[in-house]
Amino acid sequence: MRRIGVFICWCGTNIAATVDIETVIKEAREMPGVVYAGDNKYMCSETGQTQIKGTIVQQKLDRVVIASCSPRMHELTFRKTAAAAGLNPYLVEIANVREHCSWVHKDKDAATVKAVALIRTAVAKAALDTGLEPQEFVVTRRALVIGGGIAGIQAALDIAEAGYAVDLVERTPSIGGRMAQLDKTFPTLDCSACILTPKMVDAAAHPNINLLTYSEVEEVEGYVGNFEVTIRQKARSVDAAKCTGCGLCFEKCPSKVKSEFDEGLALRKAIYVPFPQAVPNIPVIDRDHCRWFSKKKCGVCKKVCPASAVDFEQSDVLIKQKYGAIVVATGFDLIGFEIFGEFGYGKHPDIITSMEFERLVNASGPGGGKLLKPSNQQPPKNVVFVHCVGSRDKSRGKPYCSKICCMYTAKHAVLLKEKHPEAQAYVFYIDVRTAGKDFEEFHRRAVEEYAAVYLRGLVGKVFPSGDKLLVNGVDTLSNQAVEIEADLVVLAAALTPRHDAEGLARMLGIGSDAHNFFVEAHPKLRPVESHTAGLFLAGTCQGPRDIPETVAQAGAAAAKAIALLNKETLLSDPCVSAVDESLCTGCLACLKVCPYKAISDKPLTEKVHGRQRRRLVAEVNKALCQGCGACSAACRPGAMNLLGFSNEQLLAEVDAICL
Amino acid sequence: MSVAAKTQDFEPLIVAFCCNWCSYAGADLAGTGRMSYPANIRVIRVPCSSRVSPNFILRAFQRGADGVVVAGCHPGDCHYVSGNYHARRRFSMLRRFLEFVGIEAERLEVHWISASEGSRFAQVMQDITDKIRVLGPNRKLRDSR
Amino acid sequence: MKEIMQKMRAEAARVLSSGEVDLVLGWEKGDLWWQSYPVFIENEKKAELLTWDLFCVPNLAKYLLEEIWHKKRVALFFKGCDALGFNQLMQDKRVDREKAFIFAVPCSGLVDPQKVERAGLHQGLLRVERLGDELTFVYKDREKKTAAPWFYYDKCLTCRYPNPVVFDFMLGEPVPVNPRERFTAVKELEGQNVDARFQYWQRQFSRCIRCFACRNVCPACSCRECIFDLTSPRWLGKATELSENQFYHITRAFHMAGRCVDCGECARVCPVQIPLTSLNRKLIKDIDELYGPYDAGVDPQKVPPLVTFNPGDPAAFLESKGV
Amino acid sequence: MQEIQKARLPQLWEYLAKKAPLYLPQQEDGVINFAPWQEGARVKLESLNTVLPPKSIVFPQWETYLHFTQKARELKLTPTKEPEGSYILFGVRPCDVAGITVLDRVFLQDPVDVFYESRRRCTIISLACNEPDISCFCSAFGLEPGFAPAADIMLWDGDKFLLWQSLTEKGETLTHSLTDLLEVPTPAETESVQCLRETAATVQEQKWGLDGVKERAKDMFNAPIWDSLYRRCLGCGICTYLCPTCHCFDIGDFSRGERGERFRCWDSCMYKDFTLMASGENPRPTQKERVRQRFMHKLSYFPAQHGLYGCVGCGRCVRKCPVNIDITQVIKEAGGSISCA
Repeated sequence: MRRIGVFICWCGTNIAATVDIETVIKEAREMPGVVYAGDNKYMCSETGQTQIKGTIVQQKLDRVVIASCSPRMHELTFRKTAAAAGLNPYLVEIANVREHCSWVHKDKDAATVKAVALIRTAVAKAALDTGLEPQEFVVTRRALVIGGGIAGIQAALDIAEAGYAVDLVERTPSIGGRMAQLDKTFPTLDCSACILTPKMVDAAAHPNINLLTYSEVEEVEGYVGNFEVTIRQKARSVDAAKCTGCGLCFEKCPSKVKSEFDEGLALRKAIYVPFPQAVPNIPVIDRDHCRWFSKKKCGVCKKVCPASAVDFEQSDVLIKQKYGAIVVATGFDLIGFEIFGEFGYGKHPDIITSMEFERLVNASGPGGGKLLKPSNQQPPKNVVFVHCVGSRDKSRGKPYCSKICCMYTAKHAVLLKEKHPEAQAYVFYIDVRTAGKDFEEFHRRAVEEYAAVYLRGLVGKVFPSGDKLLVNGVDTLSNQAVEIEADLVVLAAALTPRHDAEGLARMLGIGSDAHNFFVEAHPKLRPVESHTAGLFLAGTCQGPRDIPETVAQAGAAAAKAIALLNKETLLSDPCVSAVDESLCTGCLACLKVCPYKAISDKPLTEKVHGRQRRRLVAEVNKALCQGCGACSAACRPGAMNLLGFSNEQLLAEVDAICL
Repeated sequence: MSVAAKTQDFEPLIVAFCCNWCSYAGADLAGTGRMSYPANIRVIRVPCSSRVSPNFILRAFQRGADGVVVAGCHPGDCHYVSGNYHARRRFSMLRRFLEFVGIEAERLEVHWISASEGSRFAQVMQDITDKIRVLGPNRKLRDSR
Repeated sequence: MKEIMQKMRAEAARVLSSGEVDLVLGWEKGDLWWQSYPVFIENEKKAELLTWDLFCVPNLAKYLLEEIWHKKRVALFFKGCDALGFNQLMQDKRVDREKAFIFAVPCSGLVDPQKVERAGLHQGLLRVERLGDELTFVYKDREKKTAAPWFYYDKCLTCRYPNPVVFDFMLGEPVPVNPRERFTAVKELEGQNVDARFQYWQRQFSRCIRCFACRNVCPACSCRECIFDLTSPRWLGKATELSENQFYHITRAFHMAGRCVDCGECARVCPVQIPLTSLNRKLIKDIDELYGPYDAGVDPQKVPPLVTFNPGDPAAFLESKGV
Repeated sequence: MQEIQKARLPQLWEYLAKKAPLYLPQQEDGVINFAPWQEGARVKLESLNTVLPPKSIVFPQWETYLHFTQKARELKLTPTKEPEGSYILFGVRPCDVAGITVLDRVFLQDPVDVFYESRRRCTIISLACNEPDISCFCSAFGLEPGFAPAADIMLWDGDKFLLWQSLTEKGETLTHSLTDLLEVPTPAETESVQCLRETAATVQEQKWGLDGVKERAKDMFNAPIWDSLYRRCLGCGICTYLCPTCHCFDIGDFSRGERGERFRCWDSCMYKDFTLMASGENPRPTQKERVRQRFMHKLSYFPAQHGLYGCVGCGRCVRKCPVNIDITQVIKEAGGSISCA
C-alpha cells in the first residue's frame, strides 16, 4: 500500500473562497493509499514547502499530491521541494484546483465536488508514479548557424567570441543576406553596407568561424547537445584555395543572367560574385546558365584564369558534422505578387518593389544609385509608394503587419528627395506605425522636411498611360478619389518566411505558425528558443523585424547557445518513452509516428523452448525522445509506454475522474 | 441556459484530454481570466493529443463519461511538430467509427485550442456541456456494473 | 483443381527432396466433406497428403510466426487473400520474405459449408467438386449440380485480389477478377439512424463469447502479447458484459484500421456470426474516403495510413450528421 | 405417454413462460441459441444443436457473486443473492442433457457450488434427435440420440406432434398441470416414433465403438499425435466455450473506486494465460500441452475421476473449429473405431 500525502493549497482566497477546503481534506483522507491530507494558506510559500518537507519525513510519504494552481506554474517548485525532503521529484503530482476549478466555477458545491474529483485523479495517478532519473550526456561544443545574413553573422560572431567553434552555413555564394542589398538604414540613414561589410569580414577572419557558403543543410538528426547535421556544399566550380579574386573570369564570361542580388534589375555573368564586397570573394559558376555546362562549349573563364582555379569537375561535397546547438536565421522573402493584379507589378518596368527601390538608390546598384526609371533611365518626378501590399490583408495576403514598411518607405521618400530634389513622393497608407527609438521623428522629417505627401487610403488600381502610370486611390481623410500621374510606383510588399521554410522546420523538428514563421518556445519569456531544445531562432525567420531587433535577437540566441555549449554534460528529461521488450512485436509503428527519429530497431536474441531466437524490438533514444507519447498511442500491445504519462496512469486517471 | 426541462437534473460528466502545451495552457488561461464554464468538465493532462489512445476514450465512456473532448494544438502548431496531425487522422476515424456502431458522434469532440485561446476553451466547454445535456446520459457504452 | 493438386504434391516433394526447404505448409483433407485443414509436411513422402479443393480456406501465412524462425526455409501455398495477409505480416516485420518459398494458387472462390447446410444439401454429402462455374455435390447414390457462386463465401464474392500479389512460383493460371461491391452492408448501416445502428450492433456484440477466434485467425493480429490478454493494465475485463464486448470489438477493429487486408477470415471463424467484416470495411471505406484509396497487404513497403499524415488532411471530426 | 400437437406449442410456451422463465432455441441474426421465450419469439426446435450449449444457462459465461466496498483500510464483503432456479429449459438435445450431467459431477459434489446448485433446480425438457448430423457421435459415449435419461421430460418428434413423457417427479408435476394441452397418442403414433428412435440409435452406433478408449487414452500422454495436431491450432476458445461439458472458470474483479464486485467467468485451457503463473512460469508452455490437456481431460482424466467421459459427442467443436481439429480423430488414435458413412 502506498503512503500518499495530499497537500491542499488555499492560495489565499483564490481556491478557498470557492472550494470547501474542509470537505476536500475529509474526502482526501478516504482516498486509497492516502495517509495524510493537510492544507496551507500558500503551499508554495516557505511555510507551505516546510510543511510538505516535514510531512514527507514524519509520515514516511512515498508519493505527494499537491492540490493547487496549474502544474505549468509550480510543478517544478514542488518537485524541488519533494527532492529536498529526499523524495524522487517525479513522485509528485499536481491537482489543478485553481485554474481548472476555483477560478472558473462559481458554485461552491460544484467546485468542491470537482476539486475532490481532480484530487482523486491525481492520487490515482500518483499511486502509479515511478521515481525517474534524468540521464546525463556529453555536449558537442560546436555550434551551427543556418543563414548568413546579419542575424546569422552576429550570432556566429558572438558564439565564436565566447570561444566555441561555429559553422556558418549560407546558401548563396556570399554571406551578407538582405542587409547587404539595402542602401541606407532608418532612422539614422547610415550606409547599410558600411556597417555590414566589416562584420562580414570579421566573420570570415574569425579563427572560430568556418564559413560554408553556397551550402545548404540537408539532414538534421540527433538532439540537443548532439545534433548530427549533413550539409551539402555545392560545387562552386572554382577552387577556393587557388582563386585570388582577380575577377578576370567574370569579366570575360559571355553568359549574362539577371542578378539575384540586384533583384533582376541588372545582369551578372554565369561565373560571378554576387556583389563586389562579397565574402568570400570567390566566384561561383551558375551551372544552369554556363555555356560549358549546358553545351560543353566556351570554357573562357578557365582559359583566362591566371591561377587555374576554375574547375569544371568539382562536385558537391557532403559534410557531416556534430553540433551542440543550432541557431536558425534564414531570413525572409517578399510575398508573391501574382494575387495583386491591380498594382500591375510585372506589367510595367516602373512598378517596382521596395527591395528593387533599394537597389536603384544604392550607389553599388544598377545605374550607380542615380535612381532612374527602369523603363527609360529618366529621373522620376512623381513617385507613389504603396504601404501594406499583402500585409494586413486577411483575404488575399497576410493578416499580420510587416512592421518595417512604414519606416523604410519614409526612408525612401527622404532618399528620393535627396537624389532628385524636384521629385515628389506620395505615400498611400493604412496607418503609419512608428514605434521605435527616433522613428516618429524620422517619419515627421519625411513629411515636414522632405514634403512627402501621405494619403490615408488604399490604391485601387495602377495602369500605364503613355509613359506615365496612373494611380487611382482614395484619400479616406478627405473622402475623395485621388488620381496621380506617377513616374514610379513602389510597392511595400509583405515579408514572408523563405519559401522553403516549412521544409526546414520539418527537418529541424521545430514548429512554425500558419504563415510558416518559426515559432518561439514562449512569446514572452523564451522568445529566441524554439520548442526543441538546442535550437534557437534569430531574425526575420521568426517574424518581421528591423535590423537592431534582429541583431539583438541574434545576440540573445547566441547567448542561449553559449550557455548550452558551456556545459560539459546535460541532463535529459526522464519523461520519455520506454519499451517493454517482452511485449514489443517489432512492428515499428512507433518509429513511423515519432517526430524526432528517436526510435530505432534493435535485434534481440532470446531462448524459446530451448532454441535461440532473434527478433527485432523497438529502441528509444532517451536523449532524442521529447516525451510526446505518439508512439505509446500507436503501439497496439502497449509495449511502448511514456514514463510519467503511462498507459497504467492514464487509465487510472480516467477511472478516477469518472467516479 | 436553454436546456430542456426533462434534462434539467442531468449533470453530464465530460472528460477533456488536453495537451500540455496548447489546450491545457488554454484552460489555464481561461482560469486566469476567470472565464467560467460548467463544472461538468474535467481535464486530464496529456503531453500531446497524439498521446491519447482511443482506448482511453472508450474507457471513459465505459466508466460513465457522457462526453469526451480531445483538445490539442492547432494544426501546424504542435509542440511536438506533428502529433496533432496523427491525432487528427486517429480521431477523424474513431468518431466516424463510433457513430457507425451507434454512438452519437457528438459525444466525442476534438478541438484545436491554443494556449492563447482561454475564452475559446471556455466557450467550447460550455457548448459541449449544453450539447450533452440535450443528448442525455451515455447509456450505450457505459458498463452496467 | 485436381491438376493443381497434383502440381502441389509434385512441387512439395521437389522442394523438400532438393533440400530447398525443410517444411511445406499446405492443406490436408479430413474425414468429413468440409474438412480441409492446414498440414505441416517435413518429409517428401508425405507430400501426397496435400489437397486442393473447395474448402482449403485457412490462411497458412500466420503459421510462419511459429514455424519459420527455426527453419531454413518454409514453402507454402497462397490463395489471393492469403498473400495479402502475408504482406501484412511483412509490413509488421513479422516474417522474413527470404525464408518463405511461396507457391501462388489463383482462386476463384471457396465453398461456405454453412450455405450448403442452409440449402439442406449437407445430409449424406460425401464431397463437392467444381467444373468451370458449376458445383457437383456428390452423395452415396446421387449427384446434384448447381451454379458455384451460390455457395461461395461472401468474402470470395467480393474478393478483389484472387491472384496472389506475392509469390515465387505460380501454380495454374491467373483467374479473372470480378468482385461484387463490398461496401453494400456498410452503406446500408450508414443509412440507418444512430439508434437503429446501436441496436443492431448491440445484438451482435452481446452474442460475443470472447473466444478470440477472430483475433487469432487474423494475419494482421500478430502481437506477441495481445492488449486484450494483458493483466496490467487490464484494458479488457474478462466478463462478457456488453460494454466490455463493445470495447473489445471497437478496439479490435480500430487496431485493424489501415491494416486489415479484408480477407474475411474473422467473420468466417466467428462461431456466433458477428458481421466483423462490416466493422473492418467501415474503416477501410473511411480511409479510402478521407486519405485516398489504400489496400493493405498489396505493397508492404507503403506506409499505412494511420501512422502517417498529410498536413492538408480533413478534420473529419468536425462533421456533424445530427443525432 | 402423452403428446402435444405442434400447432399448440405456442400455447404451451405461453403457459409455461407464465409459470417460470422459459428458455428455448431461438434464432437471431441467423444464430440459434437458448433464449428466454417471449411473444413472437423465433423458436427453432428443429435445429439440432444450438451454437452455445444450454450450459450457458445453468452455468452462465459470467456472474457476479460478491460485492465489496473498500474504504481507507477497511473492507466490506456482501455475497450476491443466489440466482433464481425455477426456470424451464425446453428442447434440449439428449447430448446437451448429458453435458449438464457432466457439469453436475463437477459443481454438485462437495464442496457444492451453491450458484450452480440453485440454477440446477430448473426443469429440463429434452427433445430426441431423429436424424443426427454427420458430425454427431453421442453414441460413442454410450448415449442415445433418442433418449436423455437425466431430463425431467422427454419429447420425441413425430412430425405433426411431439410425444411427451415425464421422467422425473418434477416432470410429472409439470405434466399434470398441462392436461388441457396434452393428448393421448395413438399406438401407431407411438410406434412410428419408437421406430425413428431406433433408426437414429442404430445409425449412430454403426459409426462408433469406444471400447477401451479410456484405458488407451491413459497412455496417450506421449503419443505422437500431439506433435502434429497442435501445430495448426489457433489457440482460440471456440471448442471450449461451445462445449457442453467444459466448465473451467476464472475469477476477476471489477471495481469503480471504492466499490467493486467479484465475478467468475468462463476460461479456456486453449488460452496461453490459462496456466500462466504470477511468476511468469507456464507449466503448459506451448499449444501442444494445451491441446493435449483438453483431449486428455475429456477422454482420460475426467473418466478416471468421475467415471464418465467428459465428452458427449455433440459435435460442436468438430463443426466450428476454424482449422478442423477433430476430436474423433483423436478418439481414433486412442483406439475408437469409426466407420465413415
